[in-house]
Order: sequence, then C-alpha cells, then structure tokens
Amino acid sequence: MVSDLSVLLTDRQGQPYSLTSERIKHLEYLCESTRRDIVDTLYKIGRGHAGPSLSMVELLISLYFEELRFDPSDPKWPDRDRFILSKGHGSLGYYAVLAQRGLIEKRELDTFESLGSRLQGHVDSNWLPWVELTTGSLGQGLSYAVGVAIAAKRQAKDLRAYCLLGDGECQEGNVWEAAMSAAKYRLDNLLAIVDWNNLQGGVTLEVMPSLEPFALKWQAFGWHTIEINGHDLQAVLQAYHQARQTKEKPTVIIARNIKGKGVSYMENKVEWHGGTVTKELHQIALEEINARLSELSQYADEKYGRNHG
Amino acid sequence: MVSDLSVLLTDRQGQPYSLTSERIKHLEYLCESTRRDIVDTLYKIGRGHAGPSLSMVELLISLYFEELRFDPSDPKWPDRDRFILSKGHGSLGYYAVLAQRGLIEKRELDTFESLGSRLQGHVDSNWLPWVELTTGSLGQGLSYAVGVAIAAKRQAKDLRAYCLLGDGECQEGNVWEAAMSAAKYRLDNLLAIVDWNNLQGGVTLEVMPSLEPFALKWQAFGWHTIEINGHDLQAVLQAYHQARQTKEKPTVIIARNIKGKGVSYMENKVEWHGGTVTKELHQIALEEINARLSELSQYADEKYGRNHG
Amino acid sequence: MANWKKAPIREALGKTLVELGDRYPQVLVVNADLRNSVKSIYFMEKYPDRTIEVGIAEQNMIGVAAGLASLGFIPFAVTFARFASKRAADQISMSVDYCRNNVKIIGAYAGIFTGAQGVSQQMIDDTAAMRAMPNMTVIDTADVHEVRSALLFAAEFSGPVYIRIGRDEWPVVFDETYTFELGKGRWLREGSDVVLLNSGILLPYAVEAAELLESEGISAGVVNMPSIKPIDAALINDISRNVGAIVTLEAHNVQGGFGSAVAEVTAANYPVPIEMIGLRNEYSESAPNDALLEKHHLNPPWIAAAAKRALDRKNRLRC
Amino acid sequence: MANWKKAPIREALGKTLVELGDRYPQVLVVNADLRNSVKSIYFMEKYPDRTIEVGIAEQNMIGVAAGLASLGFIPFAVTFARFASKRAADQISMSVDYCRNNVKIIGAYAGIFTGAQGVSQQMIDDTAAMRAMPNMTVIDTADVHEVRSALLFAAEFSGPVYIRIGRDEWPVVFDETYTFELGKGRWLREGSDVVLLNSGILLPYAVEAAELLESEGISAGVVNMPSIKPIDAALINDISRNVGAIVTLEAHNVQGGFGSAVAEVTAANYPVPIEMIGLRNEYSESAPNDALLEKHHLNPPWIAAAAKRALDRKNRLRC
Ligand SMILES: Cc1ncc(C[n+]2csc(CCOP(=O)(O)OP(=O)(O)O)c2C)c(N)n1
Ligand SMILES: Cc1ncc(C[n+]2csc(CCOP(=O)(O)OP(=O)(O)O)c2C)c(N)n1
Ligand SMILES: [Mg+2]
Ligand SMILES: [Mg+2]
Repeated sequence: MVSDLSVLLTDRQGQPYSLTSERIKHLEYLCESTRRDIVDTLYKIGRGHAGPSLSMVELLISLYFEELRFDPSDPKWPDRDRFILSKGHGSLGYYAVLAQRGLIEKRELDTFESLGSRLQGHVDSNWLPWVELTTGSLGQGLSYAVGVAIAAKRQAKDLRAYCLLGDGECQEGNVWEAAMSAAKYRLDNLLAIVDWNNLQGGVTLEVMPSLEPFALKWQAFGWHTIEINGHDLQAVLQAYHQARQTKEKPTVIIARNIKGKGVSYMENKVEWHGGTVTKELHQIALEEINARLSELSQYADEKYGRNHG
Repeated sequence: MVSDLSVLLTDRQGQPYSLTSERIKHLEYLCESTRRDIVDTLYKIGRGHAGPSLSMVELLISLYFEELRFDPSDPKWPDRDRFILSKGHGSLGYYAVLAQRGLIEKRELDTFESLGSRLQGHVDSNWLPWVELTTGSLGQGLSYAVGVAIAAKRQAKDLRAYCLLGDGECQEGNVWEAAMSAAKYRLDNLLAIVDWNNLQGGVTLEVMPSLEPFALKWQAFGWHTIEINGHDLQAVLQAYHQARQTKEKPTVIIARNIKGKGVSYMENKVEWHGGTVTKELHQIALEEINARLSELSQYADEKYGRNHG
Repeated sequence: MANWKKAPIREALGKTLVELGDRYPQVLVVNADLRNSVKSIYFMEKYPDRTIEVGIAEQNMIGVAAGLASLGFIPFAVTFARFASKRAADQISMSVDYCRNNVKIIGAYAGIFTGAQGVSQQMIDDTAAMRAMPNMTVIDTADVHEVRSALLFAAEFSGPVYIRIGRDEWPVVFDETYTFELGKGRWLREGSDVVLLNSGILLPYAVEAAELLESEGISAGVVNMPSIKPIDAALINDISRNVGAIVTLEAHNVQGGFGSAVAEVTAANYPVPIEMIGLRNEYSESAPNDALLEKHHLNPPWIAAAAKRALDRKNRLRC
Repeated sequence: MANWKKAPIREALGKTLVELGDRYPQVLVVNADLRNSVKSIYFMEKYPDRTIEVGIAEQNMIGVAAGLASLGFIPFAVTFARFASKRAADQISMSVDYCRNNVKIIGAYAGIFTGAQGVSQQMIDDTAAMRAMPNMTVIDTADVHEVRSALLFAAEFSGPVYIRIGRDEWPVVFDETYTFELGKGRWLREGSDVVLLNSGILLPYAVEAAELLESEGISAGVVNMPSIKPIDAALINDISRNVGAIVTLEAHNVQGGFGSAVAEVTAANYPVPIEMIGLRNEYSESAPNDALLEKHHLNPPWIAAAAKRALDRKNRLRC
C-alpha cells in the first residue's frame, strides 16, 4: 500500500511538492542499486573505500536526485549548486551516485583507479568535471565551500554550497576555522552534512579523541544544527528543506549513519574502512542487496522520481 | 585597613594558605611595577607589543609569584611546572614579569630586540632558558602543553602545564585540535588561560569572526571552564586553585581583560597592539602608573608576599 | 657607493592592492588579521565589500580563497610569508596548486628584515617549499616598484602565484616604468668576469658589490631575476657560457631556494661555479637590519668576496 | 636483469617501530588515525601505553610530539608524508626544527607508489620543504632494510629527523647487515663514465639501468645516498672530479629535492653535468606502480637514456 506521507516541502526552485511514499521507495531503490555498483566495483577493481562509500549513499542520492540544482548536460554551468565531497576517500560511492544519476556511464566505474581514468582514487577535479574540488586530504572542503558561499552572496547568485564531511574529519582544526568564518558571514547558503558513522580510520574507537557533544560544538561555533538518521530518506530530504529555510546562519546536518550500511558484514566494522572483498564475500553482499532490490523493484521506474533533467 | 579576606586556598604544595588583602595588595604593587617596566622599555627601545603585554600582567604575576613551581636558580629543573606563553608577542610583558620575579635582571630589559639579546621579539627558547617554547606563530603553544601534560602523566610526575593564549589566537584551528586531544587524555594537569581582551591585531572588531559563545566552545570540546575578571588578582588566584582541584578534565580560565590595561590611552585601543610611545605619552603613562604605585607603596615589601625562592 | 633613495616596501604592497582594486573589479583581498602590518588596511578602507577577513586562521584563508576563485574572483590572500606559505602548506598544495585555482598568495615579511621581531615573523624557507610545487609561479621582489609590478602581473595572470615581499624602508632600485616579466631576468649592469644573479631584496647590495669589485678591477655583472619559477633558463645559460661564474643572492636559506634553482639550470646545461649568498642554513634573530646584514654576511663586502671565490674557481677550472 | 626479492615497505616500518619500542623505553609513537595504513598498529598492540592517538589532527600531532620530547621521550610522529610534512609545516618549522626538539617525523606513503590512491595520498615535494629547514635531518629510504636502519638511527640521534618511507611491496636491495650512516653515501657498483646517484625507492631501477648501460658498453656507477641532509659532499666531490657526470634519482619532484641538493654541492665545488630522474615538475595520478614508472619515465630504460645524456654533455664539455 502506497500512501501520501503528507509531507509538504519546497524544492530548490521554491516550488512546493509533496513527498509521497512512492517517491521515497523509488529513492530507496536507487540507493540499493548504487550499493550494488559500489560492491561490484570494489570486487572488480580489488581496491576502494567501501565502508565510507556505503555510509553516505542516502545522503548523496537525495542530493543528486532531489536537491541539487545543476545541468546534467553541462557540469560547469555557472549557476549550479556546488557540492564538495570533503571526505574524498568516499570516491567510489560518489562515482556510483553520479553513474546512477546518469552523469557518468556505469561502465566507467570499471576504470576506477586505473591509469588515465577520470575516476581517481580520491575525487579529483582535474580529471572529472563533476568534481568541484580535489579532496583526499581531509579537512579542506568546508573552507572551499565557505569561499563559494561568500562569492555567491557577493555576486547575488542564488546558488548554494553543499559540503559533505566525515565525522573523524572534524578532528581537523581547519574544519573549525571554516565553521567560525561561515557563522561570521552568516552563510545561509551553505550546508554542511556530516556523515556521522562513529568510525574513522583507526581500529578501535575508544582510543580516538571523542567528537561528542557534536551538535553542541557546531552550535557553539554559531551554526544551526539538525540531527537525523541519515539512512532515512524522508528525514534527509526534510533536513535539506529545513536547511534552506534557515536564514542568517549556516546549517549542519548531523547524519547518524552506519559505516558500511547495507552489507551486513561491513556494518559498523572499521575493518571495512578500506579493504577488498573475496568472491564469497562479494556474493553475500550481492544477495543482500539484490533481495532488497527485488522487494523495491516495483518502484524502479523513473516515473516515481522527479528531476530527471 | 587591611583585613583577612577569609579566602582559604591550597598552594601547589597542597598546603593551605589564606589569601589576605595585604598579599593581594602586594601583588597589585608588583603588577604596577611590572607595568612601569613595560612602558619604560617600550619607550627606550621604540618597539614592542604594549597592549598585549599590559593585558596579561595580573595573570602572569599571579603565576610567577604564587602558583608556578620552579627553581629560581635552575630554569631547567626537571620537575618544574611548564609555562608556555602561546601568545609569544606578549614578550615584553613576559620579560618584565621575569625581571620582577628576579629571574632575569631588570637592566636586561634594555637589550630587548637587539642583536644577540636573550630577549627576542617573540619569546624564544633558543635564547632564554626560562622560555619553554619559542612562540610567535600563534596557535601552537597549547599542543605543546598537551604533550607536556601527557608526558608528565606517563612519567607519574606531579608537574603541571600552563598555557596562556590570546583570544584572537583561538581562531586558529590548531587550538581546537589541541583542545580535543586534551579532553581525550583527561589532562587535569593542564591549565589553559585565555587572555580575553576582546581585541586582536585588526582595526575594528566587528569585522573579525566572533569567538562567542566562548565558554560554550570549550565546554563542547570537553573542558572545565572558569570565567573571571583577569585583572582581579583574587579571582585569578582562586581560579588557579579551582583548576588544580578539577579532576579528569582540563581547565580553561577565560580571563576577561582589557587590552592595554593600566595606561588610560591604551586601554581597549587596538592601535596599541603594537606601536611605540612618544616622550609625552610615556610621561602620561608613567604618571598614571606611579600614582598607583605610591598608593600601594606600603605593600612593596617582600614580607607581604611569599614564595620568594 | 650608490646613494639610494628609500621607500617602505609594505606601503607599496598596501597601495598596489588598492590600485588592483581600482583596476580589476574581480580582485578581492582575503585577510588573516594582519591588515595593519601588511597594509591591506588601505584596500579594506576603500573596498570593505571586497575584503574577506577570516581572522587568525590561515588554513581557512587559503581554502576560502580557492572557493572564491572558483566563482571568478581573483583573491589575494595576504599575510606574513611564514603563515602564507607554511601554515597552510597542504591547503596550498591541494586546493590551490594541484587544482590550479586562481589564488594569489602574498607572503609579506619574507626574509629576515621584518622589524626586529625574531624568527617567528621571518621566513627563510618559503621559496624552497613553494617552487617545488608543480603549478606554482614564484616571484621574489626587490623594491617598491618591483612589488607593484609583480602584483599587477599576478592579477592579470591566470593561475596560482606566490609573491615574496619584504617589509621595511628599503633602497629603491627601479622606477615607475619598471615592468615585471614572467620567466625573465634582466641585466642591470654588464660584466664579464662574474655575474651577481639576484632575486629579491638584496639587489641594492648586489649593485654595491659590483661597484666594489669594479674598483678592484673585476668586471661583475648584475642580473635581477624576480621570476624564480618559471626561471629564465635561457639567460642563465647565456651567463654560464659567456661569463662562467655566478653568485646568487636571496634573503632565504641557500639550500633549496633561488640559488638552488639556478644550480639546477646550470647542472642541466652548462655547469659553472656558483657561490650562494643568503642564510647559510641558519635562522636569524631579532635585530636591526644592518646588524643582520653583517651577521649573515649579506653585505657588499661579503658579496664581493663570494664573487672572487666564484671567479677563482672558474679560473682554476679553465686551466 | 636483477631478479629482486620483494618485501612490503610499510610492514618494515610497522615492525621496526616495535623493535624501537623494545630497545628504547623512551620511544613513543604518535598517531593521527593512520595506524592501519602505516602499520604503527603493531606498536600500539604491544605498547598501548606508549601510543598517543591525536585523531585526524596533524598540527596537534607535531605540537604534542614536541611537548613529549621536552620531557625526554623520543616521539615518532607517523603518518602519510603529505600530512607529516605539509599539514603541519609551520608547527614543524617553529616547534620542532627551530627549537631542535627531538621529534622524529615519519613520512610514510612518500613519493607516488602509494596504492593507486591518487595525488592526495602521494607526496612529491616534501624533501624540498624539509631540507630547507636549517636543523632538520632528512633521509629517504630505498628498501625494507634501509627503512629499518634509518629508523634505528633516528631513535639514537638527538634532534629533529624526517624520514621518507614508501608503502608497497618493493625490491629488496640490501640485507640485514645494512647500516644507515648519517651524511654518507655508498657505492653499490663502481663506474667510470657516469654515476647514478640515488636517494630513495628508485634504487633497484638505478641498478638495473646500470646493467643496461653496461650491456651497451657504458660504465655506470651506482651510489646510494639516503642522507639528503646532511649530504655527503665529499663523495659527490669525488664523483664530480673522477667521473664527471651524474644522474640523480628520487621519487620526488626534480625541483628542490635530492637532485637539487646534489646540484648545490657540485655548483659549490666541481660543476658537472647532472640529469635528474624524478617527477618532472608534474603531479602523478591513481594507477598501479608499473604504469606510473613508465608514465613518469622512472624506468631503467629512461634512466639509462638520462645517463647517456649526462655522459654526452660531459664529453662535449671535455673537448
Ligand atoms: C589530512 C588527512 N589525514 C589523514 C588522512 C587519512 N584518512 C583517510 S580516511 C580517514 C578516516 C576518515 O574518517 P571519517 O572522516 O570519519 O570518514 P569515514 O571514513 O568514516 O566516512 C583517514 C584518517 C587523510 N585522508 N587526510
Ligand atoms: C599564526 C599567526 N598568524 C598571525 C600572526 C600575527 N599576529 C600577531 S599578534 C596577532 C593578534 C593576536 O591577538 P590575540 O590573540 O587576541 O592576542 P592579544 O594581542 O590581544 O593579546 C596577530 C594576528 C601570528 N603571530 N601568528
Ligand atoms: Mg566516520
Ligand atoms: Mg586579544
């Protein structure tokens, strides 16, 4: 049974739209399809950051299918929203989302990390035009996004800057420098999204400096904060919407996520920060994902979505 | 009339002592005497950071006369408390306090910034053994203090690390990296003191990124916070005491100060971040300071103080 | 000896930033709480809406500048050379140099003549770090006119640029007509025994050293080479072939900087003896400029002595 | 061609850190969330109480290490070379190098052979930045034995040290008896026409290139010189005088790095032709090592070709 969720949002054009459960289901389908591409590529190439990629799928699918304003035929359209993947090691997930959205071809995923490929190990603006900034050295993306947002204001452009960070990444002082200046410039056209999966590179979490109380940190640095379950697509879309309504302040969405989400043996396992899958493990992952895909198959059709530029 | 303030504290040796008003007055005398040396040196040399130096006089006099454990005859005594002046441009004030405490000779102040002088423009551990760390590149001192505090714990040494920072300095991301790791290591042997004078290098404060809500920032980073008027010696000493009592957490004292404190035309004037005094201005400063000194002259005697190693 | 007029270098920086503002509407200035020292305050007073102030946060300064550049602005990130080059080195490498973002990084208070404030406000190893980055243009400046001209160049040029700039009152060698040229050195004085090859603020002392040498019967040329990267390999080759002995001058460590860049060119083409004037793998200290010139052997007599050593070696090689 | 055994370099790093822990109670390891990649995880497992973890915060890593050193510990700050050198460059300059604090900075994943992860995990300009600092000892390493020996040296040596270390399975050139010596290069193979002067991970290719050259009748020596700063000027002078043609090799930009350090020495003493093998002022990319070796002309045939160019120039100079 499909029913109207009665959630009325406005899109980036300011048009009201209602978030139906079909639409959510369609997005869920896209997420699972993206996950399949991630694990397939990981298996084929034998390298990649699976955990960090799976963690942010819902955040990115929502961005690229519902939120961001861009021209699918022109990655450099001057008035596009800017999306900066500050956690550049999530490249595999990002490429899979671009492929899902039709901005690159799916078969290009097979070139990941090979000589001359546009799909560099960490997202790279020198190679792939959809990438705004080469990242991979953590902690730099938000400053760039602040620069974009200030520039947009000075040029009276209606574009927005979106920056996705890792939680561990927020240990970098550069992030807090950026946060402070964003508040100062009242950048309500800037949205930071933290893929909070409570894991970073290290083996055990107890030995890492704790980031909690995380929301309080951002508040103390002058930001509006929204905390959500980042795998709940409705919550994600509502948060994007709320961020757009928030004036005079930058907003951060703290998305409480699961590293490795969607592949049981990877979930919440720091071992799957990097690492590769055997044939057997790949099969297990595929079975899990395919099961969900077939459950969702009736929502596969584009007609349930929108914004298919 | 001098009366017991009935404030019972314990010193660094764990001995109880009572903070009498004579004692406070004596410290006040020392502060004013230090201020005189600062403005005299500024006038003689024609260079120096007067505002930043005058701002922190009470904080430093209290530290060097009442709080820090050190051996006046051996700057490198291994078990000494470590004091790191992270705002290294406060060098003039720091040197004047060392001179007041008898750790360097007063006439050495006249060598400030001249070839081969131990009194470098920014405090310099390569030249002057009382300096733990060369600073002047803002934002680095707290990390070093964190290292000291961790090392002391691992060596089961009872020494404490003290770090004095500027408020503007806290815009440096390095400070927040250090703050996060200090909380993680539960460094109750670490005290950060922020000379909050609400001014930094720039001309007007409105254009700077605001640091407020400042206490909230430190709390969100896991610190115990104490806010005081940093020119009130009793408050300063009580805060040092309270910090020593605080367990399992690092403490930060936010000392609400006045940049250029004690010289009327310098107070709260960003112009006096650097800059030099004319003969006339020097006279005005001296008159103001001397007036206070003569009011306090009955407390000049060492007998009112203690800890004169 | 030359009788130099003097002019304060940081004033030239401050005024030229305003001139850039007048000429190019896309030019912005990004400050990190050093407007008073580096004199970008003038720009802020005239163009408050084109000034970005990040506070004492140089990493953010560079990242913000990169973001601003991406929308077509031409941001000048202006601070002390230490903080401009070292405090945000990774940000410069990734977000500016690798990505070729159009950010101009102005390292004021480069070298050691920075108002007797000591090591933390001096910078003697920035050229080494900046010129090792593949896409960076690196320029050192000698006087107020070269400062102005290099800044004008940077605004016109598309791509990352790092400019070293001094601070104090300093001899004026050039005049208003001076024009910086990318990748070009220029003869100030011909000479056939040895050439003094200068980049940056020691230029007047190179000229004085050449005069000294002349008085001793040695023909010393003086070439000024503000463009460290790209470097004028053709001119260096000419000098190597036709003169055969070089003294390099820079207010920088002699390891890794301009002198080293020259040595790379000679080694790759016509190897000749080089003596390097600069900080001899040592830090400086707080002291007046004259005292530092003497302490670090940057004075004309020391330069002349180096020239004689280079010449000696050339002569020995030739027999 | 030599038939190399291979061994994984980062394993050598991880294991040697444990060995250091066993030998020296003062040795600590300071991590910045890369224990798994750089294999300092082994140290942590054995010595959790001697491990400091600062998280992803390299500036703090360096400052904390300096503070730890001040109480007599010997902290090894271990992370990728990019973050070890560039992310905390000002902290290294002020709190470590200038103050001569006894901090050992380990730049793993130096160069370009870092697991196909692209530019942000590679580092091609760290040598330039690090060797320009007056007090820093700078070492590059070629194989697992040199990694081990350099780390042992660093623990014994008093003062700041920076060590470049690779990552992958790599040819083993030395054996257990190998001992790093500060400021010393070493002949691996005599040669009279030209010398291949190597620092770092390209060593096996230097050896192979010398074999190639031999087969063409050219006598090419191979010298390994892990100590970039201080550098073995005496040996370079010998080579310059007695051989007269040099090829330098490094997994680093050819501007400002080891080759440049060699050029400084030759220019200051016996100028000879030098060809430099390394990144030719370019960034690398994500790709398997073999592909990168070829792309950047770091392969034996390219090295041999460079040797012939150097030899040619030497011969032309001599007529
Ligand atoms: C400046 C910097 N330091 C260290 C690294 C190495 N590194 C890559 S991913 C990672 C962990 C990131 O954790 P988090 O930000 O939580 O992202 P997640 O993988 O959980 O999505 C680290 C330390 C880096 N890329 N950049
Ligand atoms: C990393 C760094 N950036 C910039 C400077 C230049 N600078 C010296 S003092 C100062 C202002 C410091 O303000 P604050 O920390 O509030 O100290 P105060 O002078 O008020 O005591 C600045 C920006 C510096 N010394 N270090
Ligand atoms: Mg995470
Ligand atoms: Mg202040």
